[in-house]
Amino acid sequence: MKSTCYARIIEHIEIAPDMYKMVLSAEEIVKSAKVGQFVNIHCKYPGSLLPRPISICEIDPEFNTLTLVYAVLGKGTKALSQMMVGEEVEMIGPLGNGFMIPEDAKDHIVIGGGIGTPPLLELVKQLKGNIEVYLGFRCHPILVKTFEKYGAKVYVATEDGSVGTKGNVMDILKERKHKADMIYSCGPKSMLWAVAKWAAEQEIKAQVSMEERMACGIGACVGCTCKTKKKQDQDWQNKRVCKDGPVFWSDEVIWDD
Amino acid sequence: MKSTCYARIIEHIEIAPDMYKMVLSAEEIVKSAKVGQFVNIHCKYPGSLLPRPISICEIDPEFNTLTLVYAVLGKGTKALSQMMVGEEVEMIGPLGNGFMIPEDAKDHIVIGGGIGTPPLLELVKQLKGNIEVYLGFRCHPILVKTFEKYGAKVYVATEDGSVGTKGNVMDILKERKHKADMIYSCGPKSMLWAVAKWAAEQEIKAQVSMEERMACGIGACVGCTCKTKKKQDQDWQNKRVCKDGPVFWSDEVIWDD
Amino acid sequence: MTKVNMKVNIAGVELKNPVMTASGTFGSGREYGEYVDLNQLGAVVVKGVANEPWKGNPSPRIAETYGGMLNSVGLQNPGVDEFIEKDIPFLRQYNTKIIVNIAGRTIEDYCEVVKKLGDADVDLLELNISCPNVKAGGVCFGTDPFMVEEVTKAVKKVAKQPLIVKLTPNVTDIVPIAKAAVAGGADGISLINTLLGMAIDIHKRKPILANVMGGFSGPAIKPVALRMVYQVANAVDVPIIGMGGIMTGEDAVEFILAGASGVAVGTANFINPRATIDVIEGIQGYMEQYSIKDLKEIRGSL
Amino acid sequence: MTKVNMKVNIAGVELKNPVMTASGTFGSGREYGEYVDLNQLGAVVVKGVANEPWKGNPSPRIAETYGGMLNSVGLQNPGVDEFIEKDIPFLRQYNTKIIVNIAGRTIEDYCEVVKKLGDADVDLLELNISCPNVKAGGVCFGTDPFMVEEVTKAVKKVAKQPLIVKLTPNVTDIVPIAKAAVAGGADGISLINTLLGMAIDIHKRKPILANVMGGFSGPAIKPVALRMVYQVANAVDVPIIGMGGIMTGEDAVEFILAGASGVAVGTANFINPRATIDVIEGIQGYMEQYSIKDLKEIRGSL
Ligand SMILES: Cc1cc2nc3c(=O)[nH]c(=O)nc-3n(C[C@H](O)[C@H](O)[C@H](O)COP(=O)(O)OP(=O)(O)OC[C@H]3O[C@@H](n4cnc5c(N)ncnc54)[C@H](O)[C@@H]3O)c2cc1C
Ligand SMILES: Cc1cc2nc3c(=O)[nH]c(=O)nc-3n(C[C@H](O)[C@H](O)[C@H](O)COP(=O)(O)OP(=O)(O)OC[C@H]3O[C@@H](n4cnc5c(N)ncnc54)[C@H](O)[C@@H]3O)c2cc1C
Ligand SMILES: Cc1cc2nc3c(=O)[nH]c(=O)nc-3n(C[C@H](O)[C@H](O)[C@H](O)COP(=O)(O)O)c2cc1C
Ligand SMILES: Cc1cc2nc3c(=O)[nH]c(=O)nc-3n(C[C@H](O)[C@H](O)[C@H](O)COP(=O)(O)O)c2cc1C
Ligand code: FES
Ligand code: FES
Repeated sequence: MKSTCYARIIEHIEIAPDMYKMVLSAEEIVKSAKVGQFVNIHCKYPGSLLPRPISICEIDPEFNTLTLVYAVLGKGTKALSQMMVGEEVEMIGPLGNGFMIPEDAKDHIVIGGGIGTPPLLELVKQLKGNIEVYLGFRCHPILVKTFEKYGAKVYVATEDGSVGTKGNVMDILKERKHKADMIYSCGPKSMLWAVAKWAAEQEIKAQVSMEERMACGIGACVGCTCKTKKKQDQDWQNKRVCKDGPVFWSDEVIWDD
Repeated sequence: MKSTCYARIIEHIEIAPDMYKMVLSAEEIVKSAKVGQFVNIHCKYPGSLLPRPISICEIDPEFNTLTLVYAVLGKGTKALSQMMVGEEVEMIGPLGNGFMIPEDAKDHIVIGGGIGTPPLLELVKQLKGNIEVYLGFRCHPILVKTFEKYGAKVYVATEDGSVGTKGNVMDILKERKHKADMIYSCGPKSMLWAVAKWAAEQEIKAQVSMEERMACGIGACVGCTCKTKKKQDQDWQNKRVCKDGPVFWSDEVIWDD
Repeated sequence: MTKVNMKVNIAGVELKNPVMTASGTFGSGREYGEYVDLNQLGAVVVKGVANEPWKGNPSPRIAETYGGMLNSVGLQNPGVDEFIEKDIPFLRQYNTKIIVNIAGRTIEDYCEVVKKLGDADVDLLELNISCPNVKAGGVCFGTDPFMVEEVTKAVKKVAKQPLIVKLTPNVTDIVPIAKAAVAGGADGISLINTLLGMAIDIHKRKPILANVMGGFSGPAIKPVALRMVYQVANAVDVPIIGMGGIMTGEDAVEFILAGASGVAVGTANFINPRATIDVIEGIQGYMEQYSIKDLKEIRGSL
Repeated sequence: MTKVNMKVNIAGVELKNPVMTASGTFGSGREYGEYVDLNQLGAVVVKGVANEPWKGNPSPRIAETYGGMLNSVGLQNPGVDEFIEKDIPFLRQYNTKIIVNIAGRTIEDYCEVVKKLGDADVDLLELNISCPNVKAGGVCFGTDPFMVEEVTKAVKKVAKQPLIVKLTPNVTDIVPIAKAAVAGGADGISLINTLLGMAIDIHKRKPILANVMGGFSGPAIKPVALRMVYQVANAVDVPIIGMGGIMTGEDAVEFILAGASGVAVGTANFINPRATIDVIEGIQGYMEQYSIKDLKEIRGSL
C-alpha cells in the first residue's frame, strides 16, 4: 500500500536567484520513480493545506536520493526554500505518467523553458543516442553544465540576451531545422503550444509536460484538468494532468482555449 | 510604543508529567514585568491563530530572563512543549494588573492549586515578612523546593495523598486557623471560590487570580469577562480578566454563576 | 482495551463504522484505494453522477485559501451508465457500503439517474441539491424549501434505495430546508456541502478560479458545518451525516456530539491520503479513552 | 520610490488610507493605541454602541477554530452616553476618522443612538444590522430585505452623518440585502460581519461558548467575505468597506480588486497588535511594486 513519505533533506542550495535545488533521501520514492513524474510536497506556512506538485529532476538509485529544482513563486515554494538540511519534508509520490522513451528512438530533441527545465535532466540521463537540448530562460540559465555532463548538446536562449542567443527557445529551435525521432518538452503553456505547432510542421512526435493547479495529485478530485481531443470523434474531454499526465502528446492537447 | 517580543528559549525542561518550565531571554518584558502579570504567547500548530495566556513565574532582572511554567492541556501547550532551546517564541506582554503587595503587610498567606502555582513563586520572592504557602495538587507537586528556598513555609496537599496531606488545599488551610494581613491565590475557580469564602469568614482581604479564554489579551475585545459586583449598588458588571485582572479582590467576584 | 462498537445505522443500512468519504473528494475509490484499505471504511460516497456525462468547468479549478480550498470542478462526471458499468463492480470487491451522490439540472434529470440506479447494487442514494435548477432560472435547488420538498418528493417516488438529501450551507436558515427535505420523504440528511467562496490572484488581478467563484471546503469551514449539524439534529428525526472540515477523529467526535450518526471526510483526503483511516482510529481511541461502548451514548448529547 | 496616493473617499469623507479597524475588535482604540500610532489609520471603527449599557453574554466567549475564532461577546458596551463622554474626546486627539458602529434591538433603539450621536463629533455611522429584532421574534434584521430597507430608512431619516450599513453574511443571497440597504438610503455598505459558527469541547462534551453559537471570524472566512464583496460591488453603486479575515496587505488588495473602497482589519489585531499598520504598509508596497498611483486604478478591476 502506498503512503506518505517523510524525506530528509540532505542538500539545499540556491542555484540561481529564487531558484533552489533540494536533494532528498527518499528510498521509497526512488525505488519506483520514473522520468517525468512528480511528487506532491507539503510546504508548511500559516494556513497551508494543499501539497505542491514538483517534478523529479534527478533520481539516484545508488544513494536513494531524489533531486528537486524549484522556483520561489508564492507562499508554498517560499516556505519550502526556508527548510534546512536535516529537516524532513512530507510528500507523496512518485505521481503521474512520466515521459515515454521509445525503444528505437535514437535522435532526441529536448526543449525546456524556465522552471520547466529540471524534469528534463533525468530524461537526458536516460536517453540513448543523439540528444540536443534547447533551453530558454528569462535571464538566469540553470542546469546547463549538468545537461552537458550527461552528453547532450545544449543550446541556450535568454530573453535579455545575457547568456546564449537573445530571444526565446523557439528562435534557436527554428534556426536548426533539425529532424529527430522524438521531442520532449516542459515549460510554460505558451512555449509548449509553439513546440506543438513546430512539431506538427516537422512531423515529429512530441511529448509535452503540462501544469495545472492541483489538489489531490492522484486523480481523485478532477481538479487539474487539461482539455484534450477524443480520438474517436470531434468531441473533447477533460483529462487529469496529475494522473493522465502530466505528459501528453502535443497533438492530443487542445491549445487554443 | 509596545510591540511583539521574540524571546529566545534558553532552558526548557519537563518538571513533572506534562508540566514544563521554560526560561526565556526577554529583556523588554523583564524590564516592566510585575508579579502576577502574564504574557500572551503564540503556540504554532496547523491552523493556530490566537496566543495563549501564561503567567509569569519568575522574573530575573539580572539576566533579563523570564520563567514560565505551564501544563500541557491542548494543542497550544502541546506545540509549545515541542519547542527547542534556541528557538524564538513570539509573545506580547507583560499584561494584566498583577498582585497588589501592600507596603505594611507583614503576614502573608499564599494559596496555589495545580497549574495556578507558578505565578505565586515570583510573588513569594517579593513578599516581606512571614510567608505561608499552601499548595494543592492532583498528584505531582511542583516548585515546592523553590518556594522554600525563597523563605516560605510550604504546606502541600495532594488528592491521592502521594505527597503531603491527602486532600485539597482547603483541608490544610482550614486546619491552621491562621490570621494574616493578606491572602494571594491562584488556581481553579472552585478553589478560588472556597478561598474567597474562607477569607470572608476570617476577615482577611484576599486577592484571586482568575482565568478565562482570551483573544486579544489587552482589553480590546471584551472576550474574557468575569462577573463582578458594582461597588455603588446591587448591580453587577462584566470585567475583563486580561486588563482589569487577572487579579481581583475575592469579594468583588460574583462566584455563584 | 475496551471493545468498542463503532457500528451505526443510517436509514436502515448498517455501516461498520460512521466514517465515509465526502462525495467528489474520493472519486469512486480507485485512486485512494492505493493508499487505504477500502474494506475499513463505513461507506464510500462516490462523486456526483448525472444522467449524461458532464464536462465540468474550465481550469484552473482549484485554489488554496487559509485553512481551506476552493474548487470549481463543476461536477465533471462520466454519467450514470459508465458509473454503473465500471465503478459499481470495482467497489463491490470491497466490504463497504456504496452511497451514490446524484447530480442534476432538473427534477427529471435527478429522477432519471435514480431510476437507472434502481437495479444497481448500491446501498444508499445521496441527492446533491446544491445544483442550479435550470428550469427556475438557475437558482440553486437547495436554497428554497419549496423546491427542496418538490425535488425530494419526486426522487423519493422513484427511488429503490433509501434516500439521503445533501444540503447546501449557503442559506439564511438551514432548519426549514432540512424540514422540507424530511417532509419530502428524505430518509436522512447530509450536510454541509461547500460554502460559496472566491480567491483573487493579486499579481494577475484575476480570480484564481476560471469560474470566478467556487465551493469552499476544508478545516476552515468546520464551525459553520458543526453549527448547522447541531441546528438540524435538533429539528428533525432522521439520521444525519455530518461533514465539513473533518481532519481528525476529534473533529469527527465533535460532529457526533452535535448529533451526527455518520461523518464524511472530504478535503482532508487531499492533504493526507490516509485521513479516513486516521479518523476511524481517532474515534475509536476516543471511545476507548472514555469507555464509550456505542456511539449512541454520546450522539447529540451536548 | 513612487509616490503613492492611498487616499480614499467613503460616502463623502476622505480617509488618508483605506485601512480601518473592524468594529468590536479594537475597542475604542485606547488599548491598541499602545501598540500602533492611531494617527496612521484611515479610520477607527469603534465597537458597537447601544442606547443603554449592555452586559453581553456569559463566559466563555471565545473559542479558537482552524484559522479562525468564535466570539459570543454579545455586544457588551457601556452605552452611547458614556461613549460620547469618554471615547470621542480620546479619539479626537488623533488625526484619524471616527466611525461609530451602532447596535440595537429595535428600530427605535437604533434611532435613539443615532440621534444622540447627531451633535457628536464623529465622521460616519455604521449600522450593525446583524442584531436580532426583538419585535420580529428575534429574527436578525439583516436577513430580510424588507427589514433592512425599513431600518435603514428610519435611521437615515434621523442621521446627521453619512450612514454605512453593515451586512451579515448569514443569508442565502447577499445582493438583494445590499440593494435593500441602498434603497433605504445607505451611503455605503460594509461587509461581512461574522458567520454563525460553533465549536465543541469533546472532553467536556459541551459547546465551548457558554452561548453555544457565536460569530465566526478570521482568515478562515476570507473566501466568503471576498465573494460577497465582489457580488455586492457588482450590484450597487455606493462605496463598500470590505472585511473578513484580512491579515496582510495582500489580503486587503484582494478586497480592493473585488471592489472595496475601504478595508477593515478585525481578528488579525488579536494575533498581531500591529496588523493594521502592516496592512497599510503592505498595500503601499503593492502600489509601489506595480506603479499604482491611486487605488481607483485597480478597484473592482477584475
Ligand atoms: C506536474 C507539475 C510539476 C511541476 N514541477 C515543478 C518544478 O519542478 N519546479 C518548480 O519550480 N515548479 C514546478 N511546478 C509548479 C509548482 O507546482 C508551482 O510553482 C507551485 O505550486 C507554486 O506554489 P506557491 O505556493 O509557491 O505559489 P502560489 O502562491 O500557490 O502561486 C504562485 C503562482 O504560482 C502559480 N501556481 C500555483 N500553483 C500552481 C501549479 N500547481 N501549477 C502551476 N502554477 C501554479 C499561481 O498561478 C501563482 O501565480 C510544477 C507543477 C506541476 C503541475
Ligand atoms: C491570565 C492567565 C494565566 C495563565 N497562566 C498559566 C500558567 O502559568 N501556566 C499554565 O499552564 N496555564 C496557564 N493558564 C491557562 C492556559 O492559558 C491554558 O491552559 C492554555 O491556554 C490552554 O491552551 P491549549 O491550546 O493547550 O489548550 P486548548 O486546546 O485551547 O484547551 C484545552 C483545555 O484548556 C482550557 N483552556 C483553553 N484556554 C484556556 C484559558 N485561556 N484559560 C483557561 N483554560 C483554558 C479549555 O477549556 C480546554 O479544556 C493561564 C490562563 C490565564 C487566563
Ligand atoms: C473537489 C471537490 C468536489 C466535490 N464534489 C462534490 C459532488 O460531486 N457532490 C457533492 O454533493 N459534494 C461535492 N463536494 C462537497 C464535499 O462532498 C463536502 O460536502 C465538502 O467538501 C465539505 O467537506 P470537507 O470540508 O471535508 O471537504 C466536493 C468537494 C470538493 C472539495
Ligand atoms: C470579538 C469581536 C467582536 C465584534 N463586535 C462587533 C460589533 O460590535 N459590531 C459589529 O458590527 N461587528 C462586530 N464584529 C465583527 C467584526 O467587525 C468583523 O465584521 C468580523 O470579525 C470579520 O472580520 P475579521 O475576520 O477581520 O475579524 C466583532 C468581531 C469580533 C471578532
Ligand atoms: S489534482 Fe486531483 S485529479 Fe488531479
Ligand atoms: S482577551 Fe480581549 S478583552 Fe480580554
